[in-house]
Amino acid sequence: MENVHRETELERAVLNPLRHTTVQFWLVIGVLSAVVLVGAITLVRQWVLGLGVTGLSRPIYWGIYITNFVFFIGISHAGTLISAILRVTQAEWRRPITRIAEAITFFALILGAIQILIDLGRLDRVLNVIFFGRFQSPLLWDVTCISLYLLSSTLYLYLPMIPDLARLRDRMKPELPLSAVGTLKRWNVETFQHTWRYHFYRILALGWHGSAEQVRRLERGIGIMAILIIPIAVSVHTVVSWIFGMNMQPMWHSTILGPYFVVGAIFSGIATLFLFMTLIRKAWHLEPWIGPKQYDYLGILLLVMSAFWGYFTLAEYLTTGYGTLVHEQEVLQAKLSGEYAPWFYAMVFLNFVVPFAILIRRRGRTPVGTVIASAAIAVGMWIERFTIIAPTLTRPSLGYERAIYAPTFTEIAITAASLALFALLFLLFFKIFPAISVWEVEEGEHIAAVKRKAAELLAAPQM
Amino acid sequence: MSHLSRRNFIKLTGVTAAAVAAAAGTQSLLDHAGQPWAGMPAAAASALEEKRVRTTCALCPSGCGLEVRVVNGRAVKVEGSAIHPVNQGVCCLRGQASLEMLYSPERIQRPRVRTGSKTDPSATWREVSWDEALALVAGKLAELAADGQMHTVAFLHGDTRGSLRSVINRFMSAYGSPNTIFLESAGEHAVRMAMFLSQGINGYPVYDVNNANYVMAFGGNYLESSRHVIGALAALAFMRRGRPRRGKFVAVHPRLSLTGVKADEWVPIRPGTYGALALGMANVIINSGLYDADFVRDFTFGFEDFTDAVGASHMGFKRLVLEKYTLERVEFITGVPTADIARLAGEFATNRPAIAVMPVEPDGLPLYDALAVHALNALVGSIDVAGGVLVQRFPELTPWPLVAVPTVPSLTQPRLDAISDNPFEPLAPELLAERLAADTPYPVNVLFLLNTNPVYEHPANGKMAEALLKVPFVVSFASVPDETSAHADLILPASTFLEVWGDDFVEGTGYAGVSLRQPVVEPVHDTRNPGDVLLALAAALGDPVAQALPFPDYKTLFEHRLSAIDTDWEKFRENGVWSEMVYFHAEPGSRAWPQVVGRDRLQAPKDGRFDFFARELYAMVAGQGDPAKADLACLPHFQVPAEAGAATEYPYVLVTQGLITHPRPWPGIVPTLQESYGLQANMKWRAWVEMNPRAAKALGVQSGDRVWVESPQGRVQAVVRLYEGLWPNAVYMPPGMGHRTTIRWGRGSQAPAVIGANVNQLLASKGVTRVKVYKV
Amino acid sequence: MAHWIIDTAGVGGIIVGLIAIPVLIAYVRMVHWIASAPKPPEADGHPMGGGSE
Amino acid sequence: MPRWGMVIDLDKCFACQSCTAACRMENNTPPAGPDQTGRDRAILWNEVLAFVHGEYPKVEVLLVPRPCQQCDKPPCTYVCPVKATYKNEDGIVVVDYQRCIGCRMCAVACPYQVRYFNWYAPEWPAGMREHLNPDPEVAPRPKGVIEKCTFCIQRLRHAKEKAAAEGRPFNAADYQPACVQTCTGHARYFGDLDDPNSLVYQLSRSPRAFRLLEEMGTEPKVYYLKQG
Repeated sequence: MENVHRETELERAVLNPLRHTTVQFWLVIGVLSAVVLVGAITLVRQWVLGLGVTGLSRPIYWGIYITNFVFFIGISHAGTLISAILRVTQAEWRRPITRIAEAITFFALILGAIQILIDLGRLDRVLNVIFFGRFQSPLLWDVTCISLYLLSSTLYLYLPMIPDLARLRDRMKPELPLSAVGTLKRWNVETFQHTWRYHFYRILALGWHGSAEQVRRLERGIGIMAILIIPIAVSVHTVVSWIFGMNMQPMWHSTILGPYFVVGAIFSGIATLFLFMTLIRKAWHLEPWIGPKQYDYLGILLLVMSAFWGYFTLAEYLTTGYGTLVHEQEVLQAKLSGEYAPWFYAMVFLNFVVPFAILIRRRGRTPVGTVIASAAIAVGMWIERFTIIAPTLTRPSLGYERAIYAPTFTEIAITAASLALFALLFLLFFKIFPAISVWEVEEGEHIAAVKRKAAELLAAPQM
Repeated sequence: MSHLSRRNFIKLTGVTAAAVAAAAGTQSLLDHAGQPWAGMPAAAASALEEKRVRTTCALCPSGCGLEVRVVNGRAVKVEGSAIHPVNQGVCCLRGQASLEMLYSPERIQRPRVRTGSKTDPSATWREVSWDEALALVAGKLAELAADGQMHTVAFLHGDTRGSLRSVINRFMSAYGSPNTIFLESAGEHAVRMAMFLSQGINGYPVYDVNNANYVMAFGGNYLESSRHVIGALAALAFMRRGRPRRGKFVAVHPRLSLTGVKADEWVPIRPGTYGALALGMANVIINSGLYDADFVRDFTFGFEDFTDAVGASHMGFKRLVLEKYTLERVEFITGVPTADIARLAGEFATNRPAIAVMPVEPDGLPLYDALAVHALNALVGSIDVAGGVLVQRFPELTPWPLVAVPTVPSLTQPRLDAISDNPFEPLAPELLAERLAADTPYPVNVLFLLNTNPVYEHPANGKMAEALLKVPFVVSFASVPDETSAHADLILPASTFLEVWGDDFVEGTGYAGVSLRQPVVEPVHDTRNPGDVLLALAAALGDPVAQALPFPDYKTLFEHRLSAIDTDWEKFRENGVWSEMVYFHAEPGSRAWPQVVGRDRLQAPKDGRFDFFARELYAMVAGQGDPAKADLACLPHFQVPAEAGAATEYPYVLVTQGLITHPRPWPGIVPTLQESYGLQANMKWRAWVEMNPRAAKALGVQSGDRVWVESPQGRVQAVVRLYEGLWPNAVYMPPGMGHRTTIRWGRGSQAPAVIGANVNQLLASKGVTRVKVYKV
Repeated sequence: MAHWIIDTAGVGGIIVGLIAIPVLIAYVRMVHWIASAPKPPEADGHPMGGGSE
Repeated sequence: MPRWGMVIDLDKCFACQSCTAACRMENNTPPAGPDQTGRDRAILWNEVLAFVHGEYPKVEVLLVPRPCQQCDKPPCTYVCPVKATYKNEDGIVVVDYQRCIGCRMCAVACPYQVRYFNWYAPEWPAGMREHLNPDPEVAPRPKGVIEKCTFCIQRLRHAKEKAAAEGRPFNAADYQPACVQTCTGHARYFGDLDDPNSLVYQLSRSPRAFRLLEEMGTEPKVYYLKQG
């Protein structure tokens, strides 16, 4: 029995990126930061001058900031669905990708919240929402649900990370016992004398010692959170939809909006997960763990959500189109044949046609295939949010004002910056924290091993 | 562990908190920097001393009474004076926005003399004191007077209020110049002449809509820019809802203007053919014997054929109408279906009292159109009856001081405008420009310009500007820099009506009255009332001019003039108005009758008869050429109006019509009016050209396209708006746009810029203007 | 009463607080509960409790 | 407590837009200028709208002056997250310009599009501030907040003060907004919708009476009377 813990393949693969940093990585970081900087400058300008620098006007009071808000909140559902639902349903193949999913949730939520702040005319008064908040306003429901969701998903991201943090803490312990050094040398394990990192991980690891009892409590806690977070996530995207649904505006004031948004959210969430897990997989060389199984199963899920989405869309538009309500028709026509038609058909193509074409066959559910489909869906879902907001606002019930909405550079720059910031935070996060939940995967392997043994034992007598 | 949870918490809220902090910082900074209400009176909302001052508006001929809210010496709100007979408490948007004129940054703040060359568009000026300026003018005038050149001084003026016009006339004639020229709008001139030639009243008609059962407005501007528009609006409202029987209001115009929209019926008609329609209706009315036979027999002239003193027989109105204006022919001319013509005629004649409102748009032959329309009023006996056409009465004022004006030869010199050749023709600004430029009949040395902007209103292919360049010394009373004052040598900036003393006659009510104009605030800039300026000049020039106008200032002048009215000055000043409050209709044939029919006739007998056959006109044309032609010339008739431009090259007829959002006397920019400018077209701050969608389709242009609109006179750019309410072969452009401003109006707009396009650059001075439209 | 609550400014903020703070506390306590699990002598900090140094 | 309401008789309204201008001068809404007006950002609390229907020569143009409809069930106040917009004790929907956070949800919720946002800080060309109404209620709004027609609440205050100063009870007839006072066709009526003797009460029950988007159940307190 070795008296030093050998670093497994998995550990090395996962921990390497935390140790080495390639030039390309810094390059990417540099580019992203530049984009963020430009956005920040335009944002400051917007605060100084006022929202007049946007393309908004009367009656189109909401534009792509709100679109981004809905979009980000939407993709934040990746984590919930994958790790929570799959955890609850004990899907073994989930283990390597839960962490990435949870990270997406966390950062997407933060970006979503920021979009609202950007869109406010008086950011300096945002705390009025706390001092004078009226619970009758859907906006306040959002504040409640989103902050709750943020709290929960943070914890839900943090809990499963504790054992890995402990492991890192141990790896980065500045001085190992002399006896160990030799053995380590022998096993040519690089020793990292990272004092600050050590302390960083030590604090976060909460003095994790991994006793059976502690592991039990951890699993318990995770279990609770996994179940708790699902209703919260659903509530979040429902109230997001209600920001619109609670207004008596054509094609907003509809009961389907809540579920429609939730489905769309999960849909775009999985797509985003695909994009980022493939990114990390490639950059961190995690192919052995994030493999065909994940792509296949998750691909099927994506396909299912696409079908759901298509069904809801059909239900919504057919119901409206079948009626003859004047104001509703105005908006519907704007989408089907008006100036928003290109957007509308692009949306249907990207969210429905493309995924089906690619994911319907097993051969399509490869990294390449899914990434293409996911990219299409990510764009398509953004467009979906946009075509929900803009056509209605440009055609208010009174039927007099007719606004043309064209986003200005400010809006586009800030949108780009938001996306860049999202990717930036995501990448930096995984420079500090392992991208794969090592202990869960190991646990998975143990379970698999045990199962195998059991099978052998059962098989033995027959021989 | 607790610090750990804090860590967590901070992690969550960090982003938000940071953003908020940052923003809060910048915001609070900004609010203090550019605080919108910094330095506005509300800053000291507590200690406000407030008063209300009654005065009289001068932005249109209605002359409404205003009540201005003045706080800490600033005029902050204009309201209608409840006790003023014209507007009875209401106030139109021009009056409301007059404060934007009073405090306009465009205003000329003190007298200025040109230093640069006159041709140079970027004029350079030297500001001078009033004394210097007046000395300069007085010097010039005295100089010219010294060597008998008084006639080479001309005074060009537009609408003036109260006694000012008499002051100008007295000043000029006492000085010894015949050249006091009133640039009256061609349309209003035509209406005035029609009143004179038919009814023998030299004045504008007053329509008693309040008591009418049927009002037929020829022309599209009756509810927007007609002479007594405010009275008209209230009266129409009363006619509809203020009395048991709801009258009917019909609008005849090629364009569905606000007047047409708000009318009970809109009759689209080919531009320039009002007269034909009126005569067609007359035909029906006479044929069906629906006319007021007694009135026509006893109190009109020239209805039937007649033979004059020398035994020559003449055609009468009846024969002319019955022969020439059959329904079919009228439909052919006007494009109004015969059925409609017959129906309208029937309604008009059977719903008395009925009023036919004379058109004031100068398209077609304004004079004969007006005559034909007014003939309808006579046919149904609507002359000076309740619900008919009234005659405006004016109060008897203290006569001017008598002075023996020496008959100087300069007074008898031919006039510049040559209107003496045919007083019934409107003054032709184009002709005036030509004569000025060509030194005919003699070169002009000094030209005064008051309340008129001829270079803008009658550009005549730039001839007007040339003419002004020709005159060595042009004195302008402009309040804001405009196209004309740009060519002036000296500007004596006029105060706005809110800063001066003045008098005004109550008009549009029928009964006599005067209303007071008094300073609401101290003059905002170093400007003066042109009346005061003229009086000062008179004093400086000495006798006889000084004798003719022996008043220190304009206030004393009209105090003297109004002293004849039995009202106590303080009360008058408080009320801001005095009027007789009741109109006495003249019974036909009664002793009062000649006051409303024939009063002002010169050649024709004052026999109290309404002239279908204009004897006044006959006296002038008699014996010249073919008698049949002469007869026709004296009868209301229709002839195809002169058309500028061939139909082949210029397929569309240009119509324009005043908007209520257009303050005629103020060439400057009034932001609030600009922001409500084109209502149906929803066009603000810019000119547009309205086209019928069919026409646009044929041309392949769409709403929003930039196009050139070109007439033989010139071309301008505008944005196309499609409007179904327009005669398919006509295009409409709004008046009042196309002024250059040097102010940056609102964020993102640049200065200097021309706001909109000037339709006058297209309009021919006479007849119908044809245009073509093509994409930029 | 109900209407007064939904329509009175500030109440919303309170409700947000009423929800957020207990949740926060609950979560922190959960974390604490996990961290404060008894440490059996043989377990020495290796994540899965296996192995030793 | 009177229930303030307005009746606009479209048969007497000649779309002269005097109300529009009077409202601006009374309530200090800033001139937007060519550029901002072109972007539909002009702030005129009391616009006149033109709806054109039909084909030449049978063209129908409906001209509707549109103040805030002062709904009894105002959707705008329901969605405000900070109670910056609310029905005040006189039943008039007002905005607290110092509290509004500029989320514009009320503007989105309003079916009548009568809520106006300050995209920039308001500007007046040099000197034009002079004519601003000094009443504190209408002090120019800062940038980034919503503003709207308030039935000229400052005038209500003035009327009450006047009545008090003259030592007589305040009477509904003492108070009328600027647009009502200036209406050239005397087409606007204002008063207490609950007082059976008031003109507005009777007119609002006339067979010609209708309200904008009545089917939405917002219970506007602005009634219109059909033309003709």
